[in-house]
Amino acid sequence: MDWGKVKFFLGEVLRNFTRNAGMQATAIGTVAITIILLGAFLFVRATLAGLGSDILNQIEISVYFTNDATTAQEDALRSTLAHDPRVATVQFVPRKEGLAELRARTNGVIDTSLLTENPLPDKMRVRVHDPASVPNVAAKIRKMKGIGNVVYPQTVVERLLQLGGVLRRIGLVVIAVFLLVAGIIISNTIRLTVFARRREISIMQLVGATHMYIRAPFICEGLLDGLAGSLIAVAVLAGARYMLWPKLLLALPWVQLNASVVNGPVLVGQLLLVGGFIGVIASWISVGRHLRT
Amino acid sequence: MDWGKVKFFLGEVLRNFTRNAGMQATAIGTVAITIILLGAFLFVRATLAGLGSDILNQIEISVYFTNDATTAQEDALRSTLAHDPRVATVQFVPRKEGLAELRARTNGVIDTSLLTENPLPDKMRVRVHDPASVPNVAAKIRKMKGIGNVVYPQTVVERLLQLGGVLRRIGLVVIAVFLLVAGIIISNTIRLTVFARRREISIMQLVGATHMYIRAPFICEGLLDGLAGSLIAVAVLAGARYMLWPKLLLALPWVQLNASVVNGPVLVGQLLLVGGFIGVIASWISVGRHLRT
Amino acid sequence: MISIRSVSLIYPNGVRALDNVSLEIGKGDFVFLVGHSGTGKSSLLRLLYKETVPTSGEITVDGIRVDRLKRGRIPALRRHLGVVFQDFKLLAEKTVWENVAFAMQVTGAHSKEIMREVPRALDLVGLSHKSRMFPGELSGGEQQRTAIARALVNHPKLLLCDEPTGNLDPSNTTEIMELLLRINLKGTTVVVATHNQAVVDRMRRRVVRLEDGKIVTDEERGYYYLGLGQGQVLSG
Amino acid sequence: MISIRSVSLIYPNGVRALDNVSLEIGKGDFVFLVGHSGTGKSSLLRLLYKETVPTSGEITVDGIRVDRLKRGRIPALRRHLGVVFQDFKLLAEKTVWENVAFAMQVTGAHSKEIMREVPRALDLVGLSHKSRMFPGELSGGEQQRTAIARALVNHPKLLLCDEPTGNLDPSNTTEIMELLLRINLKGTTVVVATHNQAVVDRMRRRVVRLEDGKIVTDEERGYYYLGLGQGQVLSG
Ligand SMILES: Nc1ncnc2c1ncn2[C@@H]1O[C@H](COP(=O)(O)OP(=O)(O)OP(=O)(O)O)[C@@H](O)[C@H]1O
Ligand SMILES: Nc1ncnc2c1ncn2[C@@H]1O[C@H](COP(=O)(O)OP(=O)(O)OP(=O)(O)O)[C@@H](O)[C@H]1O
Ligand SMILES: [Mg+2]
Ligand SMILES: [Mg+2]
Repeated sequence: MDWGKVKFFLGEVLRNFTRNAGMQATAIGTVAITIILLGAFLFVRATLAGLGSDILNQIEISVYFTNDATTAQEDALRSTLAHDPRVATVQFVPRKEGLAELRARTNGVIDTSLLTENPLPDKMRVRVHDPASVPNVAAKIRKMKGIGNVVYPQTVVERLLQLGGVLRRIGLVVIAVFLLVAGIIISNTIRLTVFARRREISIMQLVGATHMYIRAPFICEGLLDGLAGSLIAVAVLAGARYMLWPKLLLALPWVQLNASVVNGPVLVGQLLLVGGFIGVIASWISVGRHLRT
Repeated sequence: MDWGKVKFFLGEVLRNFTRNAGMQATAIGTVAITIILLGAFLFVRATLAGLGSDILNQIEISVYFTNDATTAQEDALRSTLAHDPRVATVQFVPRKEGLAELRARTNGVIDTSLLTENPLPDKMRVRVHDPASVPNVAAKIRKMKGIGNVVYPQTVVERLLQLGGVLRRIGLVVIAVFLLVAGIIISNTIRLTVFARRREISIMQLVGATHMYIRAPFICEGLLDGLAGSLIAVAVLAGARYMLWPKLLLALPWVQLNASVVNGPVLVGQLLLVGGFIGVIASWISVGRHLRT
Repeated sequence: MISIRSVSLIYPNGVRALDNVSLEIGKGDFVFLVGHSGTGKSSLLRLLYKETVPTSGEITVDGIRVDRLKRGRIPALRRHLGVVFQDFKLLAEKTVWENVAFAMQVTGAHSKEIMREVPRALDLVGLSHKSRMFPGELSGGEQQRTAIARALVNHPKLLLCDEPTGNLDPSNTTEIMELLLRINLKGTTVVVATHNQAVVDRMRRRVVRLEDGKIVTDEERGYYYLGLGQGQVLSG
Repeated sequence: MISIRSVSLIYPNGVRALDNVSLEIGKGDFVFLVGHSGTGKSSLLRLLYKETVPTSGEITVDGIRVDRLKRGRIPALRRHLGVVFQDFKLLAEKTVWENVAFAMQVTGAHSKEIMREVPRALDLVGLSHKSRMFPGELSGGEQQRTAIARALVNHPKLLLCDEPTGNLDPSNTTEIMELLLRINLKGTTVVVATHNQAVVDRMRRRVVRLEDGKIVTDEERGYYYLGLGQGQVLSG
């Protein structure tokens, strides 16, 4: 092993990097900004997805028993649901409580003193893990004995599921577009930095340098540009996250914003990877362009 | 007027443009992509804002009369509301209909045959133009005679208004950030194209060209880069708009997506302006950097 | 025309290129600047069109205090000089014609004038047939002649030539030197930094000799080597 | 060493730079390439290290059919040649030392060897004291000598010099030509394209004369001008 060579190569990369400081700064800045956009978008998307599933998770199925339902039938339903892996929670609401609830819900508009008899049946509230299984669970309950009406906000569930699906698809497309955009912008930037040094490349060739030999420092440079840009981006995103998050929580206290939906280290890793990868690919291709002599 | 000079200047700009075709293509591509992002964001924002106000506009105030309210009192409310400019529509719901509605709403769970008497009062449904005025209108109604309960989804209104405010502020910040980002990316790109020709600039200076003389073609080039990029972006955005919009309407038929919230020509103008302006400024500054000899 | 008074030049890297140089060149003079490689000839010329500024001393060119000249006035100075740069400094993205025309355009010359003068200048250096080519498509000597044409085209009052014949064959060299002489006879001051012994010895003009950044001799009708004609050195 | 058989070269812009040229240069030869500006000297050299490819004809260098050489094999060819380019072609972002070292690094030389050979080459051209400077901080002649040092450092079997003394003063020129002679005596084949009449006439080596892309004469002990020593032309 010729350590002199290694030392030289690293020195070479570092020298190129510092001697073209202005150009490198421009490239790194562009990478950083692009990655910030990408990261911010991924973050917002994850947060919104978390928010959406929170809303959906609050959807419940109301199961009304017939007036002649037996306790055995009610217990049967309860145990069936307890064994159903899709079901999260089950809550029994006796008819009396139901009336109180109705009254409270209509804000005292219904004058219960006018009622000679309770018009409500017993009721069971069922929540499921995955909102998508609401219709199936409801259908299963309907088939059991002693069950009168099984109600859930059908259109709401359908629409939210539909909306979720559309948004998920749009989200994927936008991520793909964003990655593409980030890729194009970063690679354009690095291509221009290589272009600015096309004369150097052609001289190196004339002196007898192989394509690999010429490429190596440029590729390391691309990698450094990409990583440095991504690191800056990650720092800015992290800063924004810790500065703005509390403000957002304060502004919208009732929204169940869940920061943990975003896996920080993984996202950081992904962003660094994207930056470095694009840097390498871009310089590889751009140098190649100028090697065709 | 020396037309030869004008012809020469235009020829100069065109020649520079075509002789550095690869570099120009890179710059234009970057501008286009940045402007597409910006345009897409502005478009989505406008659409979401439209959607949000649609939802808010559907909020209604339920006014329940006392059981002993007179027809005169009911008419008084009606005429008061008719003269209130904030109010959009007023609908009277007699207690009988109210019961039918309640029954329908609870999906027949309430066994109305068990009711000896209708527990519901007469009701009036009020919609306003600006959701923000809901609380004030409600308070005004409460002060009138013969009114029992005035109900509106208070928390929903409050939260939506709050959310709208926060989103509007976030939107403004994001627009500012986006403009900045677009500006930085475009100007970085153009700066690099100028950097690639720093030797040319210094030679021009040595031959005795004034700063303005050197700048002029570069600035025109920046303008062309900016405008060409923006034009491509506008074309892509328009294409996407007419391709994707019907699909979205089909996927979410119940969402009141309103395309007209986006003023096409104005947006196109703004995007072209942004592109061209940044191109000019960026090349102005970048050339200046290399003129300091 | 040119008055240099106790000028010293120390480059940012610490190299002392000129050391207390004083030189007077009159209107219409023809002066050779000779000296070893790296002795400060190009640096001296560079001071005259303010590519570099002196560390100390005064420089006057055509009545203008160049060392004190404000940045905004530099283009005007340069437009009245013709400079043949040692490394040509041609614009790679312009053709030969455009490169020469450029020097006129910056002066705000009328396009008719440009159409007349550019072909004439190219003809003088024998490059009319290459006017549509780019510098990258020219031989070394052709590039050098393009640079000469560009310096001439404006009929400057002062012509600075830095090694203008380094890439030219002897017959071309003779033509170019005769061209410079003719221009000089019309009243243009000409300063030529050169290593071409044959040219200097044949023309017997004023020779300013630099050594290590100092002017060591200044002869009215000098040779390339101090007091010696070419033949003598060759036989020695 | 070099065998050129009926080679023609027409550039993309239509210029016929070489017209059915045939030339044999043996191992250890020392050859001057002379001719007017734009006559095809640089083009001929460029063919030998495959910067340009001939339109027709065969070129063999050191047993390698250069005209047929695959692109991937070109670096290996160039590493065994030393080339002094007419426009130097120095890497602006590397110091003098790094520029010279670069030519060794691309051959995969051990760093110890590099540390030994680079200073030696710089010393030969008299540039040891400028090794840490960048090309932009050098005088024209210093740049040229850097280019010469880079071409020498690998001890190439074939040395191609395109106008290697255009920016050097006579004493420097003599030194460099003596250096080339010494290298030649050690067995290196040397081809020098030059306009320097004094050098050619003094050294009396093989002179290949080009005119309009054709070889017109090829003399064993020639002068710069056909059959004439320098003095004769000067007096003529
Ligand atoms: N831009 C610069 N920065 C630093 N040092 C420089 C610069 N230009 C020239 N030098 C140094 O100044 C000295 C004089 O250089 P100059 O170019 O004036 O020499 P010259 O007489 O023109 O030589 P040549 O005949 O080789 O062209 C040299 O030692 C050179 O290395
Ligand atoms: N890359 C190129 N593209 C097109 N034409 C070229 C190119 N290089 C050289 N030429 C033309 O080919 C001819 C020969 O050029 P070449 O450089 O070989 O001349 P040369 O003998 O080296 O001249 P000089 O002594 O001036 O350097 C010239 O007419 C030149 O204009
Ligand atoms: Mg010089
Ligand atoms: Mg040549």
